[in-house]
Amino acid sequence: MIVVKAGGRVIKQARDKVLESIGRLGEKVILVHGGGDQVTEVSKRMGVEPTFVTSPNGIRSRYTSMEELEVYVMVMGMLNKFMTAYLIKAGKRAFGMTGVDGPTLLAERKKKIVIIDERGKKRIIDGGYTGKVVQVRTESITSILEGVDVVVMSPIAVDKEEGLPLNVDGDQAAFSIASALKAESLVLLTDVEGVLMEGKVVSHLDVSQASELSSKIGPGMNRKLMMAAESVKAGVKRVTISSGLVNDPVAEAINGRGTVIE
Amino acid sequence: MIVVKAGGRVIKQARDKVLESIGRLGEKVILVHGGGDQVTEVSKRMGVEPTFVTSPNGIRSRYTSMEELEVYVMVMGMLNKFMTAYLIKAGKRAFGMTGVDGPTLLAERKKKIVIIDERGKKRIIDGGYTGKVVQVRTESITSILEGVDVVVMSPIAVDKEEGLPLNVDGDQAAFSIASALKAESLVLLTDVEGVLMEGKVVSHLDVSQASELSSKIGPGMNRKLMMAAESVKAGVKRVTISSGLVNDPVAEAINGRGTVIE
Amino acid sequence: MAQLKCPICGGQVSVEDDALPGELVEHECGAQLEVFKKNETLSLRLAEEVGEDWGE
Amino acid sequence: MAQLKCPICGGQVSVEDDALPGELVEHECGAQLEVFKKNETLSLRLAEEVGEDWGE
Ligand SMILES: [Zn+2]
Ligand SMILES: [Zn+2]
Repeated sequence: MIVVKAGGRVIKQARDKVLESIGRLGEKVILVHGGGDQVTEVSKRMGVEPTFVTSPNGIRSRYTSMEELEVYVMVMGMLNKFMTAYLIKAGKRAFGMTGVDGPTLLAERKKKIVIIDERGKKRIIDGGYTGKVVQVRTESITSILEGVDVVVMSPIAVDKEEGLPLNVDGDQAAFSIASALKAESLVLLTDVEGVLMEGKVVSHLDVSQASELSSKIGPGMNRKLMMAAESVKAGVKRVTISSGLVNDPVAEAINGRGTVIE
Repeated sequence: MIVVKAGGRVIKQARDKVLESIGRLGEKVILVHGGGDQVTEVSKRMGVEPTFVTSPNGIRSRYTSMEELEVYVMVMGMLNKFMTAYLIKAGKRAFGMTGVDGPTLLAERKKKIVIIDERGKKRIIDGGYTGKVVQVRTESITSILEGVDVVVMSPIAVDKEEGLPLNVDGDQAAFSIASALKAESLVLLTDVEGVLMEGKVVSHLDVSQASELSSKIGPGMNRKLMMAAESVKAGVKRVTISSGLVNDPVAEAINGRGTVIE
Repeated sequence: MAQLKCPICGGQVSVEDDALPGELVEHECGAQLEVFKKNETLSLRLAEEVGEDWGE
Repeated sequence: MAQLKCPICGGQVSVEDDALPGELVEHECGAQLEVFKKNETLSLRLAEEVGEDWGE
């Protein structure tokens, strides 16, 4: 069983290529998709302004309001159903779901955070609706995969205490699902060719090399490397970070294109 | 196993009451939800204008454009995930899905329709993205229900040939699922007390009375009655049309409130 | 008015210059024709059979 | 400036009239206090412990 993560930019530029590549596989697949850019577009059209907050030590970051959470859940669900329908047309038995369903991905959010507000005052506010996955319950995925070929998974988790869906990072969702299922292979399709060092793709890294390198490279990729190292420790056989924009990207990744961490 | 259909207006006015009522049931439930008003609201906010077309014999009707289909899928998915998360908080193992997933609801749409356009000309145009359910595959629902208490179902089906989700009528989705599963009970929660005759709720109808009455009453309810008669013929034990706005609406319906067709 | 050829009987059919793709024209030979655009010019073809039931 | 009472030491705390709920004030007794509104009047309570890690 393979877990494939396709980021929002890959979905936007090369959705059909990725889906056709998955359609050609003989194995069972869990496809975790992104969609951040699409969420931003719909937010704009709906007049929902992005919110930013500043921490007491000056770090500015994106804040997910309830309104933005609603848009996030809407757009992810839409991408999910159109991709699932496309795979069905391609002859696959496909099933689209989120981490809320089952429930499958349990997450926690910061209920309260301290910010420095516009007037320069320290203030406690509601923590926004972004969550961190704390538990994966694999029962639903496992039982669904008995009857279908592909599970299309949106990065939405549930906050059980509050009874709310939460926005979770797509990479984190993919890594935690792959680890919980001890997947043979986790393929991360991005809009670059892999992990780059001095302009060249690093073709192979072991766990300690991946951890080491993660502190030396740019944001985004560093987190992927850190999580890749952790998933391999947790039982995933191989993580591949590779381009989603080429032809048959999943087969390419499986055949060694990009960076392999194992 | 009970199938409950809660229309968009019920969801809007009394969502939590319905969910808490379902939370109290000991039996397995499939909850089919509506959400038309919510779709219209989001369409407006996004600046998507509703389209109407006129048939050659003068019938004007709503037309679902691709843009509207996208909004429909977005909003239904959002309602689905928030309801599913709420049920999980209430202690239920809940799973939200659509008819695309599996696939479970296969539908067909009119690929082409003839209209009279603004200039009075007869013209062939694309048929819009509303579908009619032609097949229910129960495998996925059945296997999911083994592990969970409640399946929350959005009225979205798949057009297998075109690989697209389609907007399907919530009542039709509920009736076809209940019929395919030969459910013990199908409860339709609406914003009225039941089928009204001379201002009073008709408490009981057999199949032939329901068919007969369906030709004599207003639109909306007539289709419900027709479908109710058909589902009972198809093996559903009892259909109840009852208010979703009262306290504990599902228990009330099961205890005989509203109109029972059996 | 554009003068087009009926693809069925070969006779002449008059179609307005601003006709839109999909527009239906009945020819005197009895054929139901549909306007379509080929390389930016209007053309005619036999109209597909399209049901007119507006059920639902 | 509103003069409020510290719920911990009982001493006086000065808070601006337009302070917002959630605003944090450190009192001289060492208590970290949070402004909140009770019946439209500003009040103070001991601030909840809120982590300040901004990971992710
Ligand atoms: Zn002719
Ligand atoms: Zn004090």
